[in-house]
Amino acid sequence: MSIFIDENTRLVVQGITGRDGSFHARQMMEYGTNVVAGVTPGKGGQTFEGPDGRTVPIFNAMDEAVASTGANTSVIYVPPAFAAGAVMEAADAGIDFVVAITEGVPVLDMARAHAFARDRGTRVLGPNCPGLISPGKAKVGILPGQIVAPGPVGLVSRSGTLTYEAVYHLTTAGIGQTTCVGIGGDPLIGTKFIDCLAAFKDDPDTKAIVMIGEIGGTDEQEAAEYVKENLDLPVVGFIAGQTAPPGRRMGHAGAIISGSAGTAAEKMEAFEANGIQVAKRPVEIAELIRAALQG
Amino acid sequence: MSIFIDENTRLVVQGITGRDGSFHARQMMEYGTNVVAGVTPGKGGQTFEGPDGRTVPIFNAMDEAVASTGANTSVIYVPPAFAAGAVMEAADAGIDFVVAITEGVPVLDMARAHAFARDRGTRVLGPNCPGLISPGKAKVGILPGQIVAPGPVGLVSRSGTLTYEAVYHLTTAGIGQTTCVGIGGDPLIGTKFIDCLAAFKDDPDTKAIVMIGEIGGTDEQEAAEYVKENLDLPVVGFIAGQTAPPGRRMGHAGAIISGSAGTAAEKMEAFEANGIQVAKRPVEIAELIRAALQG
Amino acid sequence: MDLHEYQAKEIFRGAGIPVPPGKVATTPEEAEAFAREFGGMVVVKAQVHSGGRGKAGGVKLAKTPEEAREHAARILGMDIKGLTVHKVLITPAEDIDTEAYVGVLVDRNSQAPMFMVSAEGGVDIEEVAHTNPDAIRKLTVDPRYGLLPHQAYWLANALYDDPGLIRQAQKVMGQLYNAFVNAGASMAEINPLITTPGGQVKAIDAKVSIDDNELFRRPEIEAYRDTSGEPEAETEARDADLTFIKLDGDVGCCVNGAGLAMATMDLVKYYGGEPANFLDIGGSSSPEKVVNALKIITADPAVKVILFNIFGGITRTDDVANGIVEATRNIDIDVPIVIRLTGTNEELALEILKNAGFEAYTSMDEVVSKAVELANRA
Amino acid sequence: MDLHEYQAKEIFRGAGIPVPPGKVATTPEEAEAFAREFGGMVVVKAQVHSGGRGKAGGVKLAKTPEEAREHAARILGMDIKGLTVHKVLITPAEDIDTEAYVGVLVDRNSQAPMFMVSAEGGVDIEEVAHTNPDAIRKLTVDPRYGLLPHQAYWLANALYDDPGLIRQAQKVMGQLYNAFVNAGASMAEINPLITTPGGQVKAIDAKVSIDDNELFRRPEIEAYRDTSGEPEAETEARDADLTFIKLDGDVGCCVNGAGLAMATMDLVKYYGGEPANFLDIGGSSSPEKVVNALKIITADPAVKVILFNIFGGITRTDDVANGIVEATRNIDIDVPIVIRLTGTNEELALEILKNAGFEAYTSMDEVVSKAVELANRA
Repeated sequence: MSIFIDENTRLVVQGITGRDGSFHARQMMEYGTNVVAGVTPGKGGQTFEGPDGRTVPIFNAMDEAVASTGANTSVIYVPPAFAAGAVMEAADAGIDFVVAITEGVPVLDMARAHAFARDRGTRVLGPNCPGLISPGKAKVGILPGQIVAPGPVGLVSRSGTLTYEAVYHLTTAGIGQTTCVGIGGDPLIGTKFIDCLAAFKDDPDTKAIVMIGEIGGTDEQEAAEYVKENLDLPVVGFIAGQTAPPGRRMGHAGAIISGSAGTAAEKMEAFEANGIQVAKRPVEIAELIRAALQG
Repeated sequence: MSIFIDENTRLVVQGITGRDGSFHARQMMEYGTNVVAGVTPGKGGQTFEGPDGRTVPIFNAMDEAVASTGANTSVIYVPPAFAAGAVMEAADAGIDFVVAITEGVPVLDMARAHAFARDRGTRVLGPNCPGLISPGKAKVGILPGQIVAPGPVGLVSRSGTLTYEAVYHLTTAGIGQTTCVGIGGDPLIGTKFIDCLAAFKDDPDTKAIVMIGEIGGTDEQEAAEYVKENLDLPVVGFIAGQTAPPGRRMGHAGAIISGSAGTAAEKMEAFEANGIQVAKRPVEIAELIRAALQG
Repeated sequence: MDLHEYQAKEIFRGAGIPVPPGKVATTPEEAEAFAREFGGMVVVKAQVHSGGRGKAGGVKLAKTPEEAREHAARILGMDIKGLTVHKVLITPAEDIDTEAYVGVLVDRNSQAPMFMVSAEGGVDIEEVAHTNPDAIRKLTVDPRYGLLPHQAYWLANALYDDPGLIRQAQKVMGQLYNAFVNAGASMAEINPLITTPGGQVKAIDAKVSIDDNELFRRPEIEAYRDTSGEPEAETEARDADLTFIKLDGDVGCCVNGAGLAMATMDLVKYYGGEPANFLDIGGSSSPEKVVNALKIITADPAVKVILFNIFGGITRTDDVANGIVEATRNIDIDVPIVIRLTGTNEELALEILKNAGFEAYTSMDEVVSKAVELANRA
Repeated sequence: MDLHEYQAKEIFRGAGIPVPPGKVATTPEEAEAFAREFGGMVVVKAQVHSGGRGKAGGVKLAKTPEEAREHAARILGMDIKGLTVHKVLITPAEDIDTEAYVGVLVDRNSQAPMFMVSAEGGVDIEEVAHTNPDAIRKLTVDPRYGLLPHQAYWLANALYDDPGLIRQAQKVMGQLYNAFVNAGASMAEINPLITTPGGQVKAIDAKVSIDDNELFRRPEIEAYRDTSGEPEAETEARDADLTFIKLDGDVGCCVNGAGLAMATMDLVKYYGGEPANFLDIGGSSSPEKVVNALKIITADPAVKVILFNIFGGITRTDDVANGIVEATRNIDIDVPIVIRLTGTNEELALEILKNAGFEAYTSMDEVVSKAVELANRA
């Protein structure tokens, strides 16, 4: 099994005719994701040319796409000014799970969009996230398909390339994954560590969890408490930003140490205090997981 | 029994130190309503002098009033600019039932306030309504207590003085009431005919219903269909405004015939088509009810 | 409060909606000058708070400035449904490809603003609703979020197939919603929203009604009020905080409460009479209000009898009785007055009235039939 | 983007918040002239994007215009936490009765704006949060409704007992929330919000951070950007669409992805080195970006080695390798470059690099320990 996406995922690509949208739509199709529709206003009725001669119908709006194709998931590649609106459009069309890849979405736009999605019971991943992949089943977003493999580890991370690093070590060590989720580095994200942990908990195939955090906020601390209270699985954690200076935004909008809050040290302590093994270097993640799975 | 208010009502008067609020607070206390608190920002800690030497504590805000007194109902006498805010404050403080007497509340203010109250599961009566009375138990609002009497008739009306007229005839004919509800004459009201009909349906003591409508909108038509489909009780209806010219607002903001919609004739037809007896004159209301109760 | 077309267009322009230019003329000479200024063909449009201007001859196309003057001369002073035209709007004539309808109003059922749009514009939307309801697309706007972009798109998509036109109309939807909210409107309408042969979307007529309850915080919109076309009595009544509507009959009605006032009018009709007015003196019936009400009713020469119908609930009827007595002392009234007072302190009130020589009743049916009898006899 | 106090105050004034007047001086003479204009005592305040101005001597009270000039002369050019002061704000000194704290920021947990207020103002709110958390009242604002009047009252009520002061502060809460939303802020703070002996509530300091993602639609706020105090390299990096932060070490880092960039810095430290910077070249590593990144890193004389760490996911690592080769041809670099490339097309990439004479690795630990070794040896 896996979480959030699998072989039953029927995906709409919002912004399928854009530079990023078209590139990644093809990548996702090549990986085997069931891409059933694309949406670009004004291009309804046209056809998107996928790999291997496969095609995807394009619609003007999400309601049309959902009505025509029975889509249940969407991924958003539209520009920042329109991304929050795209989330709301997807939620309004009855989409269960929206993955917002777009970076640079105004935070107050997302405050409204998250409220809207909550009102309609739609799960949002992101924005400003790399998406997720359930190896061998489906990938939604921009995570590279070639570095993952099916197996027993659930991975959740705030980062993109750092996730690749960790997954790469797992896969080359022969340890596959149920699902790898990049939750994104923005201050207001729709799906947090705890949501992923809860989903992994309900997934019988997930036997161990990797949690990759970074400076800023208290999500890792809360996730650590959740782990202690709710999970019987081994969890390995890593925190990026031990050398980050306070008050400076480290690339991700959410990766900022405010005063004394949100430091890597604080988060690593919280991990250890709640029974999460802490990797000091990325390469140790795979080592600790291997030991945990064997133990 | 009765609907919405009874001997368990614990009432806060919002705007208790104003001209209308203080007058009606005393009237309600004299009738026997359990007025447990008043609210006027900046006058917290003072005491309201009720009739017969009784006093009511005044609070600065609804949350304090509810926390201190266990109030479950509020009535609003604040000026129009603040009335929608007062509804939201009451809903936020956990009040179950808010009666908004204030006339002249901006309609778009109320659109937001109604949404807010719905979000919190708070019932709103009004705004711009005379309130309600459960004879012998409690009155909330401005309906005169001396013209009602306990008995088997539930009455719901969009009007104020026209309600007095109808109740007066009932009472002088020896027919008492379970509850008389004035739902108000605004376009956006929190409690409609159907809500009252559903409540009367669940009240075993209500044996017949009087429904007094007026021109404008389609609430009476929908209520008529509800009666046919859901009620076994006899219902007598009256519609004011048979001679009203189209396109002119007849006092109440909601009492306006738009084009061909919302006329008295249309509503009277809907009543008759759904088994509601139509009184041609106010005095006939009591006559028809008497016959219905005897039949 | 209804706005004039030119006022509604000012609001729409402020919100960014593409509205052709226009100037308001109060004389034929001004109309000619503005037409010359615009050049080309212009439309001369009566500015009056009434529908059906076109059918009444209040909207005319002028090929030349001279023709604009002639049309203006005919339209200014014209009576449209009882209202006198004092202003005309001069606006360049547009080439029209298609006409659509776009409106937003407060919807009772959903307790929220609701859009109605139709590709069948330029005609009465009620007519369309009646004959071809499927031609109308409706959308409720959640007031917690406002009009969302995909909703605006969905509305625009009901009007046009061309992506360029849809994009323009989508923008207009958002602008119209903002105008609606910011003006405190209860209704805002573009009919028609046209497309030009050049592919432009434009609003060439505009209708806005403001929620009266919003005016206290919008003095700039209150300033739009134009009472020049309406009966003087209604202006006076509004100034005196009374709700008054002039009707065609001869029984002058003075009632407390809107519902009871309507029911009283209906009962007048039931007994074979015709009400001269709707008049609600409201909850607190101070002597001053009674004086003002009597002044307004008696100013109508058609009134043959004055009918008071007062149900005292919280209001003490003896207060009202005193008000009536005091009021009639100061106004010279040559028609009979019949009064029904009931409710709180009615014995006292009836005593006061009888002592002052009035016919006083406690039954609504009695007093109304008496009033009708007096009116028909006069 | 952080705003200067005087800019934040302009925004607050625009929202109606009572803010005392102020003028910005760039020379001691100007400072003197403004002090004379205001009359009485003034405060001379360093305008710099850094906390702790007061402790650093950047805020001074002046009894006379001459004293204002002397203070300005000392403060202008001053270095506060690595930033140079180029402007001072001259503002009349206020009589202070009480000092409160009022702030609103975007809260991650509730996914909504959150107010924090405290009667203990004028000090670092983090300090208060630490020593006396009960002294802070917090309120989450539902973005669907905005700050409601009773919520503003509740916040104001945490600051004052006097109804008049509460009413003023309640108004300030609403104004601050509007300023926050309209500016696209991520944080807006009044510290302190004072009361005067005359019973007036006033904002005498102001701090606003704008969400960078909002700037594209707010050119008037983007125009507030003042890079004069920040390291030149950071300005250049922003113009080149790179995320760069200057640090104190000697290992220049160039990484794709923020998380990996942080992890790389951490690993430098782990192996006994010190990173010279944080630099994320982002997802699409065009040759131009690599050129700009190298220019910025090499401009720092402290850098003794340059470390590339690239994980090609969607990005093809051969593209990046070609970029590095091309870039180094055009820039004169006299420190060693070590490169780790892995992921998509890594064999090809390593081939390209080796042919161009670079030391290339596939393991992150290897490349970082090598870089540290080179830096420590240099």
